[in-house]
Amino acid sequence: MGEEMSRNLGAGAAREPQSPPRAGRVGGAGPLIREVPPTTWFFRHPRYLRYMAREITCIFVGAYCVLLVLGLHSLAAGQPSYEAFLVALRSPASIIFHLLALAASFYHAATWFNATQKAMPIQLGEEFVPGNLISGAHYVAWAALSIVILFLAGVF
Amino acid sequence: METISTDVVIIGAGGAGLRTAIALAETDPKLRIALISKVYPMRSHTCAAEGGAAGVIKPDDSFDMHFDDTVGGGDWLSDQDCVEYFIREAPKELLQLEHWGCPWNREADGSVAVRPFGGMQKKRTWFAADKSGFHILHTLFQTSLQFPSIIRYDEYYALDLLVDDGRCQGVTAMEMRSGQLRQFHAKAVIIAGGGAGRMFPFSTNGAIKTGDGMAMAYRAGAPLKDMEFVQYHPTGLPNTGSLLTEACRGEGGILVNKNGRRYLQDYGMGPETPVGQPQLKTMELGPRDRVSQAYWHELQKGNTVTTQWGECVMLDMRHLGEKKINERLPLVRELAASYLGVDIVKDPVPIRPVVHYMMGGISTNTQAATPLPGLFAAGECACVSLNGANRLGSNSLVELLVFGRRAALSAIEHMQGLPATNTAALNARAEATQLRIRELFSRTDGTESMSGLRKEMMDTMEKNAGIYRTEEGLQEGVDKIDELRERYQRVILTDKTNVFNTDLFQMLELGSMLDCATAVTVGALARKESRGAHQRLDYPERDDKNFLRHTMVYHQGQAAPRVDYLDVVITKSPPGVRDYSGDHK
Amino acid sequence: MKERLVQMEILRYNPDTDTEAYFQHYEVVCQEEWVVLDALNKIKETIDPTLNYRWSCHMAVCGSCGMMINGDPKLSCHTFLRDYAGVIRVEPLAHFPIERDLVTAPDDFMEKLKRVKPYLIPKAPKPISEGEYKQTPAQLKRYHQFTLCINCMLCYAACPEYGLTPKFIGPAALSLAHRYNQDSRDGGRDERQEIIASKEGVWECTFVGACSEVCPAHVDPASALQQIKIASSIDWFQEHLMPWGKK
Amino acid sequence: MAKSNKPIIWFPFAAGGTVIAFFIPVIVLLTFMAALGYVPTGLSYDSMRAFAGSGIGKLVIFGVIALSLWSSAHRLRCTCYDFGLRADTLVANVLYLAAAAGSIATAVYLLRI
Ligand SMILES: Cc1cc2nc3c(=O)[nH]c(=O)nc-3n(C[C@H](O)[C@H](O)[C@H](O)COP(=O)(O)OP(=O)(O)OC[C@H]3O[C@@H](n4cnc5c(N)ncnc54)[C@H](O)[C@@H]3O)c2cc1C
Ligand code: SF4
Ligand code: F3S
Ligand code: FES
Repeated sequence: MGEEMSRNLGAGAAREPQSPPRAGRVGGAGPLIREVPPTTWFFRHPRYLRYMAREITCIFVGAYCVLLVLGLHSLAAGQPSYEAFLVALRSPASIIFHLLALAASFYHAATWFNATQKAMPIQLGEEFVPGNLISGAHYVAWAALSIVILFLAGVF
Repeated sequence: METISTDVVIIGAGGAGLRTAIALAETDPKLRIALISKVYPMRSHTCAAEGGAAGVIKPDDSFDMHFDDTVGGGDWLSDQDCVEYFIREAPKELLQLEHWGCPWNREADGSVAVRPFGGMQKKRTWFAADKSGFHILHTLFQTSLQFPSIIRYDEYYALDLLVDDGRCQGVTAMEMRSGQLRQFHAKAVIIAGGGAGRMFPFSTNGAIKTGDGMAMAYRAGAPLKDMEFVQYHPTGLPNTGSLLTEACRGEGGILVNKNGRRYLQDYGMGPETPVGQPQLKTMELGPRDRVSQAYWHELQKGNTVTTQWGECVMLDMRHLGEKKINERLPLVRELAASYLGVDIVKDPVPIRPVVHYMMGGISTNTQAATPLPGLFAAGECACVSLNGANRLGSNSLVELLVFGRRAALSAIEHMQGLPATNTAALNARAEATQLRIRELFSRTDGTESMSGLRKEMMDTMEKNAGIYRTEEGLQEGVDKIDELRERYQRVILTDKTNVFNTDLFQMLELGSMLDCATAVTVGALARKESRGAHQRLDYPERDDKNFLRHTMVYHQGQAAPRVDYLDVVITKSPPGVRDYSGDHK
Repeated sequence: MKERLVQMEILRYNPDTDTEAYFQHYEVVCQEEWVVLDALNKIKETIDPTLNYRWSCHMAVCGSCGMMINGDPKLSCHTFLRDYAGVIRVEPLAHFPIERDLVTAPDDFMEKLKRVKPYLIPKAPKPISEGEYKQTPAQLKRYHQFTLCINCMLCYAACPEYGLTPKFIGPAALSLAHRYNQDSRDGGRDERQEIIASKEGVWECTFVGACSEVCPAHVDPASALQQIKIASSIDWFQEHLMPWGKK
Repeated sequence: MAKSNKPIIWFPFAAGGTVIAFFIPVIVLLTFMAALGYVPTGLSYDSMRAFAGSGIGKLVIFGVIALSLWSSAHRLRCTCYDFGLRADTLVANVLYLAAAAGSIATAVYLLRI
């Protein structure tokens, strides 16, 4: 079976039978609780892997924020230190980290925008605005904002 | 055996049982109410009802019209005092549901919307898309959760009524998860066990509709009334029997044969109405018995379409358009698509008549009381004589509510000043049940297979007690069911363990169905006329002189049942002609 | 009609006789258009009467026949054999105690359902004689989706957070609370918030979204739960930071 | 059962999630360009200094970093639980403190500019 199983001999407060009160059983061992394997459950179905992938983006985003704080520290310390920071960015490790952070942040953005239609449905008159329109609007705003920032940063 | 003492026991937690429980709890909060059901309440088959529930609410409608439709639709076999009470209570009950949160469809101004239904001359069917029964059941169930005095015994299988001193005082039931027997002692018992359509092979009924409640009352001495009236619904899926609601036709769907002809006009329901403009009480909006019978004639004429699922006619809804279909008939679209692979927006869907509803049941009066003191019944298992020989679509869901509540009030009245219970006598009765079950477990000479027996019963019912019936066929049916009942004593129970033993429950259900099947065939054989859903090829006319009466079948132990009759109550509408020709005003 | 030999592997457990659950292998001839439930019925009728499972309506509306089919929570009456090849593995719904074979004990769900007060608590009670509460089609539509729950518990079997933290009230019960909160006739939101905005309520949800993926009735519990979180957050800030805003 | 105070944590988490979605990808893109050797003019010492020196710049930088840190910390906390780490209170304390420390550092550096 490969899966942990344990018997429930009247334990498990949250799953105690409720009303009506039940008398003892006629022998036998009672219901079987198949425990969820706490560390490997997400291998059970691809949808859980997708979920875990989404959650794990936070590690890279978090780490990237730390990098930003470090950058800010160097900026506050004056030009030489800031220049050194920029140079340090060029290390291979940094490049690889950037690639991962880029992927993670895009994945996060996509899942986040897709979720907006669930979290904030909009009803106009009788009908609900189609969910894809809500998410789509977010994507458009995102693209516009990104272009503006790139422009302000002098990329174009 | 553990004894649970309570004030009222309700057997069945479908629409009828839940309505009863709420009425009891509301009327007298101090009552202890035991609600027993062999399935969790929301699994009860009321959830499958699609079309809606009839009640006069719109200004162009009137109680008199609802009365006339019901009495005429029932081919004058309805008790008119009962109909009178029913039509007046109906709108109140539906409004009550609205106040409890039922999501009825609405008009633009926020008032409740109504739709047309077969056999009704006005639009008066309240609906919640095509999941009306589902919403009614869940609204009732959820509402019932706020009453602490309703103690539910979910997944308890009720077995036998406890009768002592000429009164019903309780019931035995088995807790399905432990296999333990319990006895419930109460001052009043209300049966709301639902229908028995599973006697037949093609049925819109769920697996749980095995007539347990009817059989239980019957065995305890209460008569079953008008059991020969079995409603076929004209539009079921040919493979699973799943229902495509009458609202398909109410919204404008049409029925055509293999030549593309709208054949209903050939059977007194014409003249043909324009496609997409359904006209009340005409053509596709004729009553169910007539529409189902027309199928049978088409079948005889060779006008049906041969499909991989057998002979069918076609239900065409394409002209309704995708928007209307999605809004009003989403479930129908889903059912046809998944079980038949037909998209009703693009193609007509093959259908055939399937057994749908039992007009008959435990005999009750307008107070929902059976002739056995202390025993009340409501819902499909009861025959209060509202539906007569043919139920009009959308009257049944309201019947659950009106007579569910009525049963509660009657039970409370009955409980006043009762003599004390003779516990020892009840215990002795309960022992008998225990012995019966023990015998099943210890039986060693079993030779009959349960599924084999069940299949024979279904085939017999279909063949000998179907849409059209004859003397020889029915006699054969009566004999065959007799034989099956005898062989039932030798069925083998394969599974002899305690926990959730569905082998055992199916066996008990088969016993109930055989009891009901006896009443159906015996009643049908004795009724030498054609009326509503009971059509005899050898007696094609209605015979008001001899049969304007209810059939009452009494259990006689192992002997053949006794058939008796009870006069129909006529208050203001003498028997007339059922006219669905579109000529009426 | 095309027939096909279907192989099934079904988890068996009988507390009266077994100490462990085990898989039993069955081979049964089925029609191509059948659903998994039809195959189970045929097994019970012709091969093994001791196999146990729940079902009733065979039309995906009663909610009794939920089980894990190849690891996915499904209604067996609405899972088509044509969509499966090879051995079909059938197990009882995950995260619920197994009573026997494919029958699980739903007590926990039933208790939670009751706890969230899933009934109308009228904003302005009025007698029946005054007629219906007015509700426009738009107001109906606002909550209608969340009325469609058939209580099949597939979402509980799919939600890993429920599996890991059994105290979690869970997707269906919370969605039903939301259904009443969104109903224009209802005034019970404050009462329900005490339960659903609690720690065991909506806050255990990490928006896995599996509930909505498996829901056969298209209730979209994930959506309901995220809406509840936003509304509950707004409540909290109104109560704590803007005491003049609320109460 | 009482209402939970979770909104204090969850609301900034949700706000942070939105901020991350809208801002972080493009910011990563910018520093990635720098990492590849092409430093956009906006990332030069002078422009950055000017930007971080302005009131609005300080606010934007602080907002983005603090909210993103918070959001990531909270998500990581849940992820740890999902991975089977059951010492939730400890994990939460460590992560939220780390996020808070990062935010304070950000504020301090910004004030120094
Ligand atoms: C597919 C379909 C569509 C329909 N559509 C409509 C419609 O549109 N309009 C309309 O008016 N009517 C309709 N009907 C008819 C109507 O739905 C039923 O007549 C009605 O729901 C029956 O309700 P009930 O409460 O009597 O029984 P059910 O809802 O069937 O409930 C029976 C209850 O009894 C319990 N029970 C049975 N036996 C036992 C036992 N031995 N021990 C313990 N408990 C037991 C069951 O557990 C269950 O809780 C439809 C019926 C079907 C099948
Ligand atoms: S929300 Fe969906 S999956 Fe969950 S119980 Fe309700 S119908 Fe089933
Ligand atoms: S799967 Fe579970 S975590 Fe939330 S979104 Fe659904 S309840
Ligand atoms: S049998 Fe009713 S949902 Fe499957």
